[in-house]
Amino acid sequence: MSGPETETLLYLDGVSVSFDGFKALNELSLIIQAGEMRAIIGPNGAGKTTMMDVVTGKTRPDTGTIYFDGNVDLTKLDEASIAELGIGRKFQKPTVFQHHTVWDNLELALAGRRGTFAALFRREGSSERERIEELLGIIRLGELRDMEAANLSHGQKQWLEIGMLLAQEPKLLLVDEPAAGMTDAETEATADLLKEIAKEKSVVVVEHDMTFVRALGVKVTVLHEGSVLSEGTIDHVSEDPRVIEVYLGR
Amino acid sequence: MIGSFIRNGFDRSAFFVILVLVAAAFVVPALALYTTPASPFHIPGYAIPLMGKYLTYGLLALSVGLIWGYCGILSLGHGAFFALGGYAMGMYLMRQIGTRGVYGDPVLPDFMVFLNWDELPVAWYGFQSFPYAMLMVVLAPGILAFVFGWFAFRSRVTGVYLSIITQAMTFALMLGFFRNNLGFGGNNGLTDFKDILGFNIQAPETRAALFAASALALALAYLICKSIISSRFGKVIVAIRDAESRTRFLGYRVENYKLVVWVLSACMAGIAGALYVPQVGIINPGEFEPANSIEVVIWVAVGGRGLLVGPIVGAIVVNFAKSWFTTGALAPYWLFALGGLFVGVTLFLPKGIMGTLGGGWTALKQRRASAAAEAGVSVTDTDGPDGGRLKTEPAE
Amino acid sequence: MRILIQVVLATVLALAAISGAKAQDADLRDLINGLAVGGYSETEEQIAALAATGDPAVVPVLEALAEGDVYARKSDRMVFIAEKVGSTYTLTDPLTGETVDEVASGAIDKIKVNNRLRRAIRTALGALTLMSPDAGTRRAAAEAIFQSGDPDAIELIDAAIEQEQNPSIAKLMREARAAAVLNSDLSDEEKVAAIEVIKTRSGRDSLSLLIPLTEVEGPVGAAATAAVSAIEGELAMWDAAQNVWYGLSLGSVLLLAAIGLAITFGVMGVINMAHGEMVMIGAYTTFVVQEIIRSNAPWLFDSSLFIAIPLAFLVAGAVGVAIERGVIRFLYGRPLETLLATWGISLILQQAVRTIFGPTNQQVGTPSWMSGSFEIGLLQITYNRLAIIVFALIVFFLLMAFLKRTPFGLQMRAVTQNRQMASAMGIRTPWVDAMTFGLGSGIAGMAGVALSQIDNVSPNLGQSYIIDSFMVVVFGGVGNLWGTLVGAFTLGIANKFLEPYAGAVLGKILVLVFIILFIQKRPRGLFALRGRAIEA
Amino acid sequence: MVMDRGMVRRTVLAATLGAGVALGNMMPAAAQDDTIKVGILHSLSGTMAISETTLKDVMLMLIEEQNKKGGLLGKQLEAVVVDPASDWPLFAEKARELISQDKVAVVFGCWTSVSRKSVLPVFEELNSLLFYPVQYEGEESQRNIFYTGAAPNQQAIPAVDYLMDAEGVERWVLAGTDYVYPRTTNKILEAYLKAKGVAEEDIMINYTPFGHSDWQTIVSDIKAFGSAGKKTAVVSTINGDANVPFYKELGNQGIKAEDIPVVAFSVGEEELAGIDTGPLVGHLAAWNYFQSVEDPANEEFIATWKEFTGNPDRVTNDPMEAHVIGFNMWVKAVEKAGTTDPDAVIDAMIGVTVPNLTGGYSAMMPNHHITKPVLIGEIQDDGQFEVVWETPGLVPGDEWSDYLPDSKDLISDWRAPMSCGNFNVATGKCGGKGT
Repeated sequence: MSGPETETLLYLDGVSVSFDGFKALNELSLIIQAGEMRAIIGPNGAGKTTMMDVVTGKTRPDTGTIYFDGNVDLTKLDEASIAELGIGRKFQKPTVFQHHTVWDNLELALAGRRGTFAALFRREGSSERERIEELLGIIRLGELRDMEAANLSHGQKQWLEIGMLLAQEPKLLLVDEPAAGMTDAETEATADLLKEIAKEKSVVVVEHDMTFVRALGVKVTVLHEGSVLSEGTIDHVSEDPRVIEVYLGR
Repeated sequence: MIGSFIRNGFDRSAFFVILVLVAAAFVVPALALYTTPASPFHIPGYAIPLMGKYLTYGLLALSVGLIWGYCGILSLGHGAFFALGGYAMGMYLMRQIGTRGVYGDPVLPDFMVFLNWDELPVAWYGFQSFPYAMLMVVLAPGILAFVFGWFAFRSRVTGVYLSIITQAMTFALMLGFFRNNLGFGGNNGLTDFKDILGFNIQAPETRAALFAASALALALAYLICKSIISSRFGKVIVAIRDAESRTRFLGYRVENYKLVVWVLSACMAGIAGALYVPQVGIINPGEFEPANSIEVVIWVAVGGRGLLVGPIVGAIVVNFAKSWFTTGALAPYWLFALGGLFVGVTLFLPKGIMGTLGGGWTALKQRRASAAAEAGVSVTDTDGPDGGRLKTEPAE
Repeated sequence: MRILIQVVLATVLALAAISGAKAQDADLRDLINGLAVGGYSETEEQIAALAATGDPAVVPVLEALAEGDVYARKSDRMVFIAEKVGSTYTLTDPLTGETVDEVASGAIDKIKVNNRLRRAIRTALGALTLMSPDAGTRRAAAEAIFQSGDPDAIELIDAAIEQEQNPSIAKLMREARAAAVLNSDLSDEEKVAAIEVIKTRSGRDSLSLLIPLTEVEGPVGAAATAAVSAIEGELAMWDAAQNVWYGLSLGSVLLLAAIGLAITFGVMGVINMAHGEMVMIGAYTTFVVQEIIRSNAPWLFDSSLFIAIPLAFLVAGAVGVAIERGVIRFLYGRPLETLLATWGISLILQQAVRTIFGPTNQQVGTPSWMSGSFEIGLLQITYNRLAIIVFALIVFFLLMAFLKRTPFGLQMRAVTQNRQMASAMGIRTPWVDAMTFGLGSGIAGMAGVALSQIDNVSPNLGQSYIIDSFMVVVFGGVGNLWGTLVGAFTLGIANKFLEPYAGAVLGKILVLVFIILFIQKRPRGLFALRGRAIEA
Repeated sequence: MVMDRGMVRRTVLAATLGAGVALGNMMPAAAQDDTIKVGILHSLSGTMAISETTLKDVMLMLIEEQNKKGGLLGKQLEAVVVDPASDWPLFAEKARELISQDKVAVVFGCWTSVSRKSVLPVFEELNSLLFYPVQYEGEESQRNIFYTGAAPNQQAIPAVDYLMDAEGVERWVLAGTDYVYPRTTNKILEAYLKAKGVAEEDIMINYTPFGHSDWQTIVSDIKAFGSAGKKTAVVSTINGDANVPFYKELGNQGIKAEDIPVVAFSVGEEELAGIDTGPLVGHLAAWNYFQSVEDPANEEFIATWKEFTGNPDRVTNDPMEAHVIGFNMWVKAVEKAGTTDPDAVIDAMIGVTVPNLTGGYSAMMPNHHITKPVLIGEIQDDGQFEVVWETPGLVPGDEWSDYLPDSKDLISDWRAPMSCGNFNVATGKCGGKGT
């Protein structure tokens, strides 16, 4: 097997996962280039979330290889190590720390040492504060910095989670349905935010909302039954008869 | 570094709690020793070990409150750590008896003579030394907790499963300690202590000193817990409690954090056990009973688990009620009362006594704030659908 | 031969002429009255004398004596069989069976028997009843002689074997004869032949006959040694089977205790610490049912458990529904808090039972069909354990069928899988919750009926099963009934195989440690439901 | 006034601690002068409630009866009941409370050895009296404690003698729960049996945990052990709860008393009340009292008991008799001393003799143990025992067993001038085996 190319950031080859006989991923192969933004769509059960699980180390693939940033084998690492390598993940359901303030949420996500000893005795420095201020500006939550995350609206939580992702300073962001439950205006703003982020980082967006995907205007991969069904621009895939049959046509 | 760590946690509420405990450590013994029974401030001698016992239970409850309230680990086996600390202290006290046992053997405790043992088991070596025994008070529960936690957290055993295997752990230890062959006195445990550090364990002064030590230990433990939860470490463990996998995806090694706080909590429980034993005068395998560990959890729930002071208050209130209820005509109704308390607290006071009291004040404060907001002072952004909603109750 | 002649003579005489029998009766009456003279050893001599008459007429009085129903009238030292009727005793003549008197308890003295006398009576009855027309009695007689190995009985047995039609009883009689031969002073050849007979019988009681002979010099000792090692080899093989059986039996107890919990905890997610008390309530229901039957309808006693099973289900189920409606429904989604509340409930239920029924054990009787045992080869199977295994499996499979095949089962699974969806589809989720909890509790109640047969019926009954139940459910995998089944039997058998080597306590500790380690390997149990992306 | 959260916490904490301080003031303070208080320290909840609740009831009855007779020293007796809830440290706490706070003159209580061990230092420190009514392992004699239950020589050894002589037993299974009473009793018995010429391989010792409920393996082991051609018996020191499943298993596996008799030291009428005794007829128990003993004093006691409890089915048992004896002895000693002062009563106790319920007299000896008859009873199908043998005279309780190497030289005598609980006759000194 030849090694992945140098500009490739994420490389999945022949990845399969099954749960109790159900094949969630079936020989999935996928390549994300450095600096690329990719949208992934597919009907329920197509394997979108499982794909994120195997990349972030939550689920171990039964077979197949996953390389990140050259030759780091992700299948051998756990979530924390993968996160430290620079892969950030946003869940489908916004997952923020409910009982921490917006500020603390960002502070916890901030890149830096993660050891227990450091966490016990280190205090935040001025550069960290500046970075949090900056992030608060990006996700427009500056006014709510001292509010407990539990009290945020759904959209605000989505944003906060994206902010936390940014705070991690990852090379690759995996974003699961960022526009779910948002108003049109919020959806639009989210698309803009993601595009802004994609200027510096690679982003993989899983989404159902076609308007949103169209707004992103990036290469689209359609998953079906755990493998790639079609790939290309949004217009290309929406004309693919197989895609229409399994997904769009319904 | 340590200084800033402590300063971090030393806020006003911590100051008051510590003040009360430190004051109690000096005032209560003084009232017991230097006032006459006629004085209205007199504290009778028998009340001192009783209150000392409550404080050690408070320390045990604090250790459970730290991991349950702040890290979401519900241990149904913390009694095991408490008992191990107690046994370490008990073994020291047994060795101090010397020739004053009924058989007068200078080395072997009575129960060993009784069972015709010829020499001291290896596990008992060194316990004649107080520093060694105190080291074991912390190490025995600490090492058990480390080994147990190392496996359990690495394997990501969480929630109910973790609770059940902690229960299995303490149950297995109980069965083990009941065995006379293990060499820790079997069912009778260790008792009939005479001296501690050369002082008669029954003397009022010794009792007063033990009480003071319990109060100070509790104050110190409270301060350490308070500092931990105020540090970034504390924020991480709360984050683990609320969204474990999110924390992991942020790059935190959840198992290490859990392990640190778990071992620390076990050591605290061990110290509580060590202070408990000389004050009640006996340690036996009954302390390992799963029911005891569950009761500790209930003290925490009664007091309020989202706050550090909650478990302490819960332990004192429940045990005071127990002492009061199990005397006289009310004795047969104690279990009804205790059972009713558990049901009532979970149904009507899910935040416990302190959480509810504190919540009341927070709500009041927020109402004042909202009144201020209506008067024209913007306190929150009201963009989102519920972004500006003021919670009338604090989230857990 | 003397005894045989006497037996024949007595029978002939008894049949021939009543007047003739009268004279015999007078002698017998004296012998029977002699039972009341002196202490145990005098009574024992008198029993031997009665047996020596060979007269079947003495059988009733000996049987009554073994039961402790024989009394001496103080006024004239005449001995009667007495039965307590109300506050007085009805005296029956031991030979004629006629009721002769009714006296207060102060007017008679009981003829006390101890184990030694009971053994003597058993041997005497064995000799007297070898020719009984009833096959069961003959079998018991042969067994009694085998146990006593009384050499005086050899001639009697020889006569009985000749007449015996039933081959299995005849075999038993030959074995009894062999046992008697071994205790006699017959020739070595006879004894070696007898050893062969006993060797084929095998089993523990054969060993106890042969082991003392292994120290004898000569051919008898050699034959006995060979037979002993053959039997021991066979026993060792059966030991493994015995351990499996004990394990299955313990497993069935664990299964019964855990199966209700598999519903309330496994399916509903309620950490139900009051589960053990549901078992206890079932056991107390059995007790109450038996009390009512004892005082009102004693003939129903053998069916008492069948009456108790549905009642226990209903009573415990109703308590379960009340708990769910009163407490647990407010706590869904907070599993760890259900632990606290149900622990409180368990304390209240324990103390309530203690207040109502008292703190002491209550007596739950065993119906006659559940008493005793039978043997498969050398494996002894007791009826009550067998009944519990069968009952546990029936409950398990009925429950499976109920969940899979009935509309309620479907609704229940729907609610546990997706509450909102089920609710949206018109399922009354609160009703389903209450019924599910009631079902789990009711099954625990039925378990209580079975456990009342082997354990204490006391307020603490439930406490002793709660931890084991949780271990079984967690080990098997929460939410999976098959896991509970496999878990229960695995732990039961593991425990029983460890017990002979490690002892009961260490065995149990090892099993607990095994569970702790197993959970590390498979954090969600043996039959874990693996799901896609279960978010934390 | 605005209070912040911290202040609330502080207030509550202070209030709670204050409540603890106020503990003493909430309870009735000093003893009233017109009554004499009697403390009752028996578990009313938890695992031991099953045995101990009855003893609380019998004490209440005795106190009521005594008051009907005009009380003691012209005062009425007043019972103070506490519930130590089967929790051993709580026993010590409650004992302290009874003595210091309620100022009781005497305490009747405890069942398990560990509860006695737990309260022992308290009685010593506060110098009060405890009457302990349960058969126990011996190896103890304390100035403040009066042992009215049997010492091992008043139960175990006569039982073994009976089995040897009357039943011809040659092979012995010593089965017990793993705690100090069975361990000690079995050690004494082992030494005794060996002294009687029983070989090592004819003794099997087995220990099980508390509440052991699955007896299949052990019962079949007993059967196997009993099939060696020698008459075999089981000496059971199995405790409380574990007995019911043990006997049920014996019945089911068809072990009859005629073949392998079981003699138990912890199974009395109360325990049998939970078992169908049909299959158990002939198994034995050794006690110092049985309900079935025909004696006017016993019949009167049983009648009073049934009337007091309002339940004609309530049984009586050996520890109840021990309390009757202990209570009567205490009453007599107080009358003799003319005061309830502990030192005076402790001195007056020795030599006090009262009738027991089996037709004889029991006397308090200088070692604080009493003289008792030993009865062997066989289980009957009505749940009662029938006495099949009894010692010809009274057996004095021997606290330091003659069969244990470390205690055979020890004696105790609480009379002046010796006043020692562990006097070594070999060294002539008080204080154990010495060095």
